[in-house]
Amino acid sequence: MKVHVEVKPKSGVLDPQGNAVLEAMRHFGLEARNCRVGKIIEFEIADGTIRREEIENKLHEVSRDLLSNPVIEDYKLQIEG
Amino acid sequence: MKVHVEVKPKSGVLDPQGNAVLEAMRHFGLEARNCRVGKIIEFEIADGTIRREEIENKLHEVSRDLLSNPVIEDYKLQIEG
Amino acid sequence: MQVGYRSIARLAVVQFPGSNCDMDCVWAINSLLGLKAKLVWHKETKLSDFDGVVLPGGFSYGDYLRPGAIARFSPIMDAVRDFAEEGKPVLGICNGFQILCEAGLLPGALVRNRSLRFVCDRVWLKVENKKTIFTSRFGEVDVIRLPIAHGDGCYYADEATLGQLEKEGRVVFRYVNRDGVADVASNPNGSCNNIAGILNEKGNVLGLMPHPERAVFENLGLTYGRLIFNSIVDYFLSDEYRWS
Amino acid sequence: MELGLEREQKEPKVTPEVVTRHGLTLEEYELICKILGREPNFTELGVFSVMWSEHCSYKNSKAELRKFPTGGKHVLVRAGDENAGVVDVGNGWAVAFKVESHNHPSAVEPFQGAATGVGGIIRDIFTMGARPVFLLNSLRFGPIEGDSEVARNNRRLFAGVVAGISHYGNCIGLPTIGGEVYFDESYNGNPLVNVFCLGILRHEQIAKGAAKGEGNPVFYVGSETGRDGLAGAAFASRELTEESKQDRPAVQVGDPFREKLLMEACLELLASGCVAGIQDMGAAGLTCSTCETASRGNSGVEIELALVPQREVGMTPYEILLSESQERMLVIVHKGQEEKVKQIFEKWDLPYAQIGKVTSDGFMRVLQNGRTVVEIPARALAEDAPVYYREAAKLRPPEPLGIEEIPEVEPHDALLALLSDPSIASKQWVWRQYDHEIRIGSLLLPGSDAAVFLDRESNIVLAASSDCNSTYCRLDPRAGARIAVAESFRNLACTGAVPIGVTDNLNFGNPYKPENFAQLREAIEGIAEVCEFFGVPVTGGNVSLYNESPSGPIDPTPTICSVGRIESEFHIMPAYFSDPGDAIYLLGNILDRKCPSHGFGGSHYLKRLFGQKRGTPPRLDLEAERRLYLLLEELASIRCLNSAHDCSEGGLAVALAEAWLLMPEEVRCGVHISLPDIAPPHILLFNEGQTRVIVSVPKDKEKYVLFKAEEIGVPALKLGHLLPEDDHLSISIGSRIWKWKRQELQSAYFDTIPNLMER
Ligand SMILES: Nc1ncnc2c1ncn2[C@@H]1O[C@H](COP(=O)(O)OP(=O)(O)O)[C@@H](O)[C@H]1O
Ligand SMILES: [Mg+2]
Repeated sequence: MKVHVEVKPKSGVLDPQGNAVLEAMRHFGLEARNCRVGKIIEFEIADGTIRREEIENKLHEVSRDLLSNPVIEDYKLQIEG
Repeated sequence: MKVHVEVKPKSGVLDPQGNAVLEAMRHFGLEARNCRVGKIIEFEIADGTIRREEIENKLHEVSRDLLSNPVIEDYKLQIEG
Repeated sequence: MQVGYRSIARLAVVQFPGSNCDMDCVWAINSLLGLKAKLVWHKETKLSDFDGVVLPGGFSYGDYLRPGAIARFSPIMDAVRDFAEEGKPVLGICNGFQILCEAGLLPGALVRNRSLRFVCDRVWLKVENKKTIFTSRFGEVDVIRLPIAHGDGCYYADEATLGQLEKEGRVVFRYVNRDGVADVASNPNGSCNNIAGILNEKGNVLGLMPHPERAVFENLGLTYGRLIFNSIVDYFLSDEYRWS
Repeated sequence: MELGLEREQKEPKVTPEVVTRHGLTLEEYELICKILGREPNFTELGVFSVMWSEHCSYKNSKAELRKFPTGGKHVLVRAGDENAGVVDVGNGWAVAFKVESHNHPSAVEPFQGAATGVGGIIRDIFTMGARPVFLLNSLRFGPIEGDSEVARNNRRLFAGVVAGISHYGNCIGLPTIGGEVYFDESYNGNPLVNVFCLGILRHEQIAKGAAKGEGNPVFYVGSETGRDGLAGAAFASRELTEESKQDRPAVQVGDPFREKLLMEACLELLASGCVAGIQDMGAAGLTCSTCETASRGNSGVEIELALVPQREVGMTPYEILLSESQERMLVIVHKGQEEKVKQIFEKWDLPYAQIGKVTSDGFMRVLQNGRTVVEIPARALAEDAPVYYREAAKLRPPEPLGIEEIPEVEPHDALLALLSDPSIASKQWVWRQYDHEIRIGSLLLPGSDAAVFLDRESNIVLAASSDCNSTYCRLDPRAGARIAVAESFRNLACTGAVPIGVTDNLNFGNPYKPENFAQLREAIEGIAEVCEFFGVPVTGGNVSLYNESPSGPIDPTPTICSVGRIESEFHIMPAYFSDPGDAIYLLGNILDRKCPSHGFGGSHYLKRLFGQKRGTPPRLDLEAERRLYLLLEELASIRCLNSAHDCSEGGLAVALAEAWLLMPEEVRCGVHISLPDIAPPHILLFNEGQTRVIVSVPKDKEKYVLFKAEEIGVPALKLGHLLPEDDHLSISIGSRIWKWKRQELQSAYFDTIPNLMER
């Protein structure tokens, strides 16, 4: 089972990286806006050991408590297979 | 036009963050493997100023030269709208 | 002392937004005989007044995206490239090393420390090649100690590149223990082959993670950094440089 | 007068309930109405609520803070007059320094909370026109040992806070060269994060946070305003509860890169002579900076919100005015210099805007698209917050301990247990994450008694130390506070420095509880007394009240940061032994027979080994303390000592072990001392009697040291020697001898924190 977690700064929260990237893209002659930089975390889990539902709960827990910082970030969890 | 760039460490390149995540997930009772941590960069571009094709070229250029480092990373570019 | 028509060799210390060891480099270099450092703002486009260039440490552009990723597009970098091409000395320290790699002036890349933590310490290094314009003064000195301070100092390159660097003697500094042995315990960041500093093919561009400018003043307890800067002075005095 | 009634977004009505929710009392509301001569609108109410919060107005502590000695011939800017005090250090140079807390934000989001705390204090310093040169940090967390949920959370907070400080300080390029970290139950759920910054400037560079000169333009420079950190000042002035988690918007994200640019731009700007006044936007953001500059300048300020750079759309005046977005400054510019100013901002790629002008009518007036939304007399807002004289309970004096109440533990094990107490163990794990060598001036690396720094620009050598033993303060706040100041000065003296100023961070519980208020008052009086005694001014500080978690208030923690001057770099002494030929002496009494608890009240010995916080804190004799400083100063100036380390937590044995363990590898050797058999070993070794320093003396200087000690009146006792061909610490008392291998002490001292944190 493949897991894919996207973690992005909450809207309204300052994203200093995003600002810097916008600046830099200007060097390329690209005028962009609303740039946000987030993380993706991908990993695999061996199937069959625990029930699907249980795993999903665990994955949400991990995404919220470990992979993201709920105070300033949102996460999106995708499970394949 | 919404742009979405995923940047991930090349396979073979050590990813200490990925390893740390695996380690930490174990404390949550989750046995995972092959964890890789990458970045997503999202931004918007005002339409209409330049031709679509030209923009795409530019976006590839930016993704390759600025948003990722080809020595250690691969990128994936998605354009919406 | 005579360097070309000048009495003193002039080093440009490039100031990117977020550079923060720029003044340290200026203070350190200006305390030494035969060198004079001057700050150069990154929006400048010419380096013709200078004999050598230093890219100092710091967090250019906040290290956003990757260290050095944005700075490499600064206007001054074209001049730095030309400068390197002409065979003049370019020294990249810490963030400067990262910028040189990002700019393709040095091979490989610097990634997150394996510990995922910033590390500030004093480390032992082996001077692996003393026949460079940056290390000619080391003489009998094999193992030295310099300060490091970085979060992304893990040197990475593919096998082929590493092989080539090793074969061509372009690994100039290596993390070792105090007895000069490169082991895992003495590698502060997980660098491939314990690499701390490398040279370009031509031998005039050096990038290193440790901070020689922090080891110039006696009262800080370490002075090995002087040897690097003094080697550069020697190079400017050499026939090789004068007739080049 | 009609205020912004036709605005698109209708504001909530001001009801008694809304007033209370803003943390204002109904009496305070009445006072506001009196000041305005009418009822405030919602935005104005918000403005008053942040300015009259404890964090900005010090309404509960002001009357007490007046007890501090703040003057002196070296004080150029006094506490409270500006963003930070300024003290002369000679040759036309001066230093500006201050400490600031970010406790509540760090409890909610440790990384960003601590990071923005660092950002805030740095702005306070460069606002004064000073170039920041170094940082200290004083941290407290709940215990980090064990596998409980609580311990795990404490480790998470500890790791996050250290990472946050490291992130911000390293990126901006300031060395973090000292500090302290303690772990204690009372900080469970309410960690303390106090950060200190020192900057250096020429006398003529002192910048004022005053809006002067009618018609002078007012500039906004720095990050765009967002909804983050809304009303953080009010947040800091409340107790932390479960609901605090819902206060998450109060958390701000810092951008050290922006701050670095802002710092460079402001220093360049100040040097250009274009600036009439400057003020950072810290707590209470745009509100605070406008009304305070107007109030200090005896003028008014008028700004237009539509011109303020904004990160989000549709922000209300309330939100813009109360936002605590980081990395922003307000600059008042001499008329006619606008172009020069713009050029500097552009050079540094900073967002900026001219948002208003200085007026002469004394009002803070805020417009939105030309319509007045706020109109308040600036002075009343900034200065006329009510001052409260809170009720103080009568504190119960601590019960003295008898010597028979101090259980005996085998010294060998006791020393190991103490060295592996996370509060005593080496904090190397912490400072390795801080760049402590940048600006190439750290003449003593972290791990010494005080940080010692040479500023390369002015060639001035400074020392700084932060201290507070909160267990002492809990038992007796006055005694604890006195010791905090004395320990801090003693730490300075151990490096060869003479104190020139103090900044304090008063971390206490809710002042409305008479017991907490009594602690605050006692501590303030204790600090004042010692500073007065030594003629050292308090040049500023910070008050953080409401440090409580569901289980009660924290132990009172008046953190003292003192700054000292060292005449010459050749006078500097490290804490560690450095020459295998040296003799070891104790300056001060081996046992304080006059102290009812023999220096065991509140000791780490009782706390670590028996889980007890009781007894009377050690006695502090200020006259003896003064003599000790004099002796150290004298001996340092003629280089008679190779090291000096003060005895604090864990007493003589711990201080000795530290001085030995910290020896540089290349000179390592053994040490042997013998103590007079005048009390049981544990009493001799672990009492925390004050005014004691362990020094190492070159053989040929011993006579002179003894002569000087005698002359000045400091007891000096030869304890023993360093042993060249050895690698043990050994202590003998009478016929008994205890021996420790380097390895066992070393791993207790250096590995404890990494082992706890890296698993
Ligand atoms: N958070 C920290 N950051 C940097 N240095 C620290 C920190 N905590 C402790 N230190 C350093 O560790 C040493 C010992 O600190 P501490 O135990 O408080 O000593 P003392 O009791 O002598 O005041 C000091 O040099 C201090 O500056
Ligand atoms: Mg201390």
